Amino acid sequence: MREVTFLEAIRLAMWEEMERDPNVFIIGEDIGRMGGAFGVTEGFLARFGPNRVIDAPISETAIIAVCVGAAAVGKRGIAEMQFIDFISYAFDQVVNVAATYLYRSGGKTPMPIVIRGPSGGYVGGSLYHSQQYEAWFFHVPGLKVVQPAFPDDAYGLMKAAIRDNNPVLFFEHKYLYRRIKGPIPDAHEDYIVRLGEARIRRYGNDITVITYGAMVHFALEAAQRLEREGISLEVIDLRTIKPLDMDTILESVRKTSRVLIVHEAPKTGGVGAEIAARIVEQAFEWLDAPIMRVAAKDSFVPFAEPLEKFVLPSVDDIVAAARELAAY
Amino acid sequence: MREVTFLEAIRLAMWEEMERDPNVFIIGEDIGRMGGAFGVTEGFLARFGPNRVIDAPISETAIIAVCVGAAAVGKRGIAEMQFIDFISYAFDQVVNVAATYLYRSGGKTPMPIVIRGPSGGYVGGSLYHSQQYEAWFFHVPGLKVVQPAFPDDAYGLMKAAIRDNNPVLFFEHKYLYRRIKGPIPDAHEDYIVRLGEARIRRYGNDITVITYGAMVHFALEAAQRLEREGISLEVIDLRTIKPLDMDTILESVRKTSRVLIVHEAPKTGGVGAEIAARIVEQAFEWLDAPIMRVAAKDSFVPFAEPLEKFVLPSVDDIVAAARELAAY
Amino acid sequence: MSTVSPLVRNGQHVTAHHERLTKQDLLEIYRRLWFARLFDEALYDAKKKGRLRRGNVYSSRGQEAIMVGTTYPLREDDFVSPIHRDMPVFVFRGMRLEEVMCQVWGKAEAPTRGKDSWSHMGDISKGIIHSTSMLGSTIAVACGVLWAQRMDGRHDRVLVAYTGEGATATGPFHEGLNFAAVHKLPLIVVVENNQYAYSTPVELEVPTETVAERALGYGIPGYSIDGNDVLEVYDAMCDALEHARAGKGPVLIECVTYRLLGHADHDETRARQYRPVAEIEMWEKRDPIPRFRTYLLSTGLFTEEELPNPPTDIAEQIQRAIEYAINAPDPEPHTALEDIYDEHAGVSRCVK
Amino acid sequence: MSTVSPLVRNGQHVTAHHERLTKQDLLEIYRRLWFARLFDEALYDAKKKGRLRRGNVYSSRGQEAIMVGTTYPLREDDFVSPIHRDMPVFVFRGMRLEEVMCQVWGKAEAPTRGKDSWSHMGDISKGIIHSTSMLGSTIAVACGVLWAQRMDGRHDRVLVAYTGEGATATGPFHEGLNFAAVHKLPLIVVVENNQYAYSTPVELEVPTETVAERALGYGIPGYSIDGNDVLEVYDAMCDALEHARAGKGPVLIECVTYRLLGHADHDETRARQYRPVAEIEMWEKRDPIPRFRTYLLSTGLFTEEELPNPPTDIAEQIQRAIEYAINAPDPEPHTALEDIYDEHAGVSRCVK
Ligand SMILES: Cc1ncc(C[n+]2csc(CCOP(=O)(O)OP(=O)(O)O)c2C)c(N)n1
Ligand SMILES: Cc1ncc(C[n+]2csc(CCOP(=O)(O)OP(=O)(O)O)c2C)c(N)n1
Ligand SMILES: [Mg+2]
Ligand SMILES: [Mg+2]
Repeated sequence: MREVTFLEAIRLAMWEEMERDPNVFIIGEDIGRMGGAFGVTEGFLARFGPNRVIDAPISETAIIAVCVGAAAVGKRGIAEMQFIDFISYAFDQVVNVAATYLYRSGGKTPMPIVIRGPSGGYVGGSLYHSQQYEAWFFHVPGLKVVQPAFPDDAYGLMKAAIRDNNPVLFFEHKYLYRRIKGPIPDAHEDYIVRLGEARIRRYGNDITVITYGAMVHFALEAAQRLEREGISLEVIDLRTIKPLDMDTILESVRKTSRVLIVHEAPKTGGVGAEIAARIVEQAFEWLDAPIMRVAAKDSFVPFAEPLEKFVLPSVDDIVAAARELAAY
Repeated sequence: MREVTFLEAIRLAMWEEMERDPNVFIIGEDIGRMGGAFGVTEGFLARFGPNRVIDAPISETAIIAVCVGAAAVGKRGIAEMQFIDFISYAFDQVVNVAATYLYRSGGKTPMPIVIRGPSGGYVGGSLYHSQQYEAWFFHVPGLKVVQPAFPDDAYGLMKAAIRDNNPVLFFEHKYLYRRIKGPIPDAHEDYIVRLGEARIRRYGNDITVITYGAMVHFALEAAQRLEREGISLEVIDLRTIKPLDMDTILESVRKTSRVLIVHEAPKTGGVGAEIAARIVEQAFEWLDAPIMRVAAKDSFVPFAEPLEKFVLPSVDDIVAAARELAAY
Repeated sequence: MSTVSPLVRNGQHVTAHHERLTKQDLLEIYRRLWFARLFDEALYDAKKKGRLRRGNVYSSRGQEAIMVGTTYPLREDDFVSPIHRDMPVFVFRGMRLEEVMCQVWGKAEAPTRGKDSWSHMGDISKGIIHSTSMLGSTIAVACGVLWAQRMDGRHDRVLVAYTGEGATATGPFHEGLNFAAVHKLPLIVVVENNQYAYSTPVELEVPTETVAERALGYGIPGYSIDGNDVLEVYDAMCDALEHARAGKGPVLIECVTYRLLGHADHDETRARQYRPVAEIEMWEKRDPIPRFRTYLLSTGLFTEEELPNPPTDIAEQIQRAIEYAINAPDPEPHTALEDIYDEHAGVSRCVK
Repeated sequence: MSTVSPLVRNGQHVTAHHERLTKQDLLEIYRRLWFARLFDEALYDAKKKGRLRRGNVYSSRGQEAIMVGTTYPLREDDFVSPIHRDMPVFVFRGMRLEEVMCQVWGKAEAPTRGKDSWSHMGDISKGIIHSTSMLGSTIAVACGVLWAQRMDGRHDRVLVAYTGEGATATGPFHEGLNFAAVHKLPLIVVVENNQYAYSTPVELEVPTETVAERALGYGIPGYSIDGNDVLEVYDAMCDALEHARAGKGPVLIECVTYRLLGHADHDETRARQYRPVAEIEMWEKRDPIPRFRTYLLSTGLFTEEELPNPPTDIAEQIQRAIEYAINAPDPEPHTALEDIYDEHAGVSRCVK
């Protein structure tokens, strides 16, 4: 076991996979000589050389297209978006080129690509350095979407994503990068976390809280607070958002009959909507109360602290919603 | 009253608005000398001249950016995507530039833009000429999203969209262009259909069907078939998807207690998920059955007829779902 | 036949590589020109007769010399990425005519299994890279294919990416070519400048006098050549291949030509309205096939009989493939949901 | 001071427009250079002292001559679109220093009402177009601003769009400049080539020897000039303005300069690792401010006292604005949800 930060867990996973498999390469802006804006790829250029660590021009479309073309002929590219927000410049490559390639090739040409980058708010990043638009990709067939909350999952999911034969969007919440520390397995253990499996991070009986990313930490804090009030939360960390682990969700809902979904993205049209819709479809009879959602207000993420706080969900919001649900 | 096709209704709305307001202009590929791939802008270049009818290069980003820049200084651009699918090339301009401009300007700089184009399947258009990804924009604050089903709505909504001070995405289902005919008001009536208001296209008692676009016609056909079986559908045509008219939806749900949502986009993460989630949030006690969704299977739209038929929703699918719901 | 050099339409000569072509080569080139022409005609005919009911036919009539001249000097291990107007390239690069026709008819045994249409196919084992509808994208994707070669130390494999002149206005074209130029990737961009993007004339897409001038912005060689002269295309291509294989980076070749028919089969009437009929007629006189035939006869190496006009066996071969495709089975409906994900990952051991 | 012409670093002279500048003008230019420098220093200082707690400071230290030289010859009714490293331009174009500082501190009376940060502001009434973070985008947006002028018959209003050399690799840069060139819009693209995009050297962004060569791909004039020489910048800008106002289309001016500090305030240590310290020191010697001062003194028109070094009143003025901003009220939380939609539509009559 190694005790590492969230960031270091991601770094090590990529490093070890690049050691293991010479077909893996990374590409992005400033990832080589500087080691990335957040330092996630520090040391990679020196170790793996410029053929496998590409300091790309400011060309998000080309960055992802390079991964697409290379994947078509058997390589495994990891593309860093300096901030995940900039994926808007490469949107077509993600949804229309990478996502569809296997389909268009009649199943012959898999697309192993990882698209990763820092996401999320709470750091004063303003509109274009705070985005959390996983719902766009959640809606598109052919893609997988991952967002870990703890170092061990970040480590195991990154390894699984690199070995996966499909394009995986890997959202790394920048708020967690250096704030969260935890143990990860040693390199020789060859540990991975399979994509598509949620994990219950806290067991409870009254309310099922379904969440992912930084919100897992908020939910756990809320659960701790509510424990004192005698409200017991079960916290499901989805880890993988697409494919969605409905089995784990439904099992928990059957037990609690009350559901609270928490995400950081704007509420309308977020991933929480689909989770709610599926629970209603598949477990209507088990529900004792309306499904509630705590999410960002339908707004951009503003800059000034009082504004950002107002828009993004808080531990207080989760606590309040859970109380309401418990009282229903 | 004039009896026109769906396409002609859109054409006339734009024409009359351009007659009314010299600040309105249109831009897109082949919209001038050719009058557009589908002929929606036929005659515009001759009438309004090249300063207001711009035959743009194959540059979707520039096309929408021209509307953004022009809107910032008081013009009202209408951008045609030759197929709405190509909006993936201009995604950043839509979600990060146009949608946010008012916000970033502290409320001082409105963004009157209409982004329109043919959408949807059922015509063998394959992956890139069949898309129906309104959910992407539904999730983004600052945007409005419209998809009419009938000529009168297409006409009135287009006029409202052009006069609206916000970026409006206007999805025109190509399957309806020449297949659907109907009356629209005369030009002098200055008729508009306010954005954000749904319309009940058929009253019924047993099941509320919530839908939009081409699916409205499917739902009406299903309703007719089911009438013979004694199942009475109320068909709500959303017309505007964002903002969503929850009042009309809830009023109907209160009456029927059974909800079927129908859309053509892939089911997972579609607009239907949000509608279902909101109904559960706001009208849980009224529901007598799970909310059901009929949508495209989670796939791209394939080319071959048997494949396309398998993926896209059909009248039969709606009938089957409604029967199941009625029997619940 | 005259050849021209970078950015000069009537300037210096590039090497006349075509002089080393054998009689056999010239005959094969002649047959390929006809293959492209007859392929097109057969599909137009099928569409008109209602035998092909779905999809559009994007004609390459008039542009055959480009496809033939650019593919002829390629090595078997080179890559190509054809787009909508380059269907014959799939066959020149080794795909079977039957599978191409099955693709057009959306049949189960098509390379895309009926999932996508027309030119959106490929075959990685033959170095053919798939395109999407979104124009310009392949130029960027090409960089990845070539980067993979660099990783494997295969610096000599070239990728030929086709594009219309209109698509050079797209962002992905720029990002791709810029990346290739920065990294000196062996990318050859063949711009099929047929003067129009759908209805839009090249002056509204490209601000320079020639499309080749775009190359100057990337510091790479740009040729502007007669795209209706198959040997000039061949010569420019040989030059470009030498440059690219030598590790000197990308090359842009603008082949000036003309789309003799509409943008696609549905566009025939309009295409004679948005374009002057006199212009179309002028370009019909520059048809690359009779032109090449006249040239071959003028060399004295060929008899009239050696140059059948058209070679009937080709038309028959195409027709057989069409019948094959028409009679081939449709895909099973449920297969629509196959190939969305590939779950054969290279996971060695798995601990949760 | 020497001026250079399209694509030639040491070539022909352009008109020495600066010769018509009065002593008053030269003094004002001198003060503006200092304003930019002191603005930067004050914010760095505030950040270091913890008085500015949110957001990044993107320094323009060393690049002041570009902002001053390009804005000085503008007319009041021209447009600009500054980006992250161009904060002083907002003030040169008429925004009050207090509102700019309120923007930096995210205060209620900031132009964005605290909603966005740093340079993402504008003021349409002053012809200042807002940017987003996504680089390259403003070049495309500029086309719309200028198209609106064309609709109004105002062909003489120019838009100056700033960009780093790195951002010229983006798709939107290409689509925008291509559109402007096709339509001969009066767009002047000022490329602040400070040699690095964050840590990435220009050779990895731009394949040509000069960034100005990108202009050739659009058939427009491209200047590559000494961006640390304010009068050379001024001269090139005057030339470009004449060209653009005459309806001849866009111009690209590459101003060669250097970012003396890190990419932003958090980057100071790393920026001395990914760049050779000797290189930084060399560019410190080319600092545009002492250089201009030496020149002014050499003309014999100025005494030492007339050229205070630095002018202390400017620093005080900046400091006052900072204090103003720090003491200004924060935005009310609920205002976060204002300005997402504008419901003041121009609807004349409404029938459902
Ligand atoms: C990004 C994008 N925008 C629009 C289209 C629609 N479209 C298909 S072909 C075409 C014209 C292409 O012109 P050009 O690149 O010159 O190629 P040509 O058809 O003339 O061979 C257009 C606009 C598209 N396929 N992709
Ligand atoms: C589309 C996009 N990709 C990445 C970034 C992150 N980023 C911010 S500044 C910067 C470097 C910009 O370099 P350059 O254009 O040369 O301007 P400079 O900062 O040197 O003035 C990068 C990569 C961004 N803002 N936008
Ligand atoms: Mg063309
Ligand atoms: Mg720079």
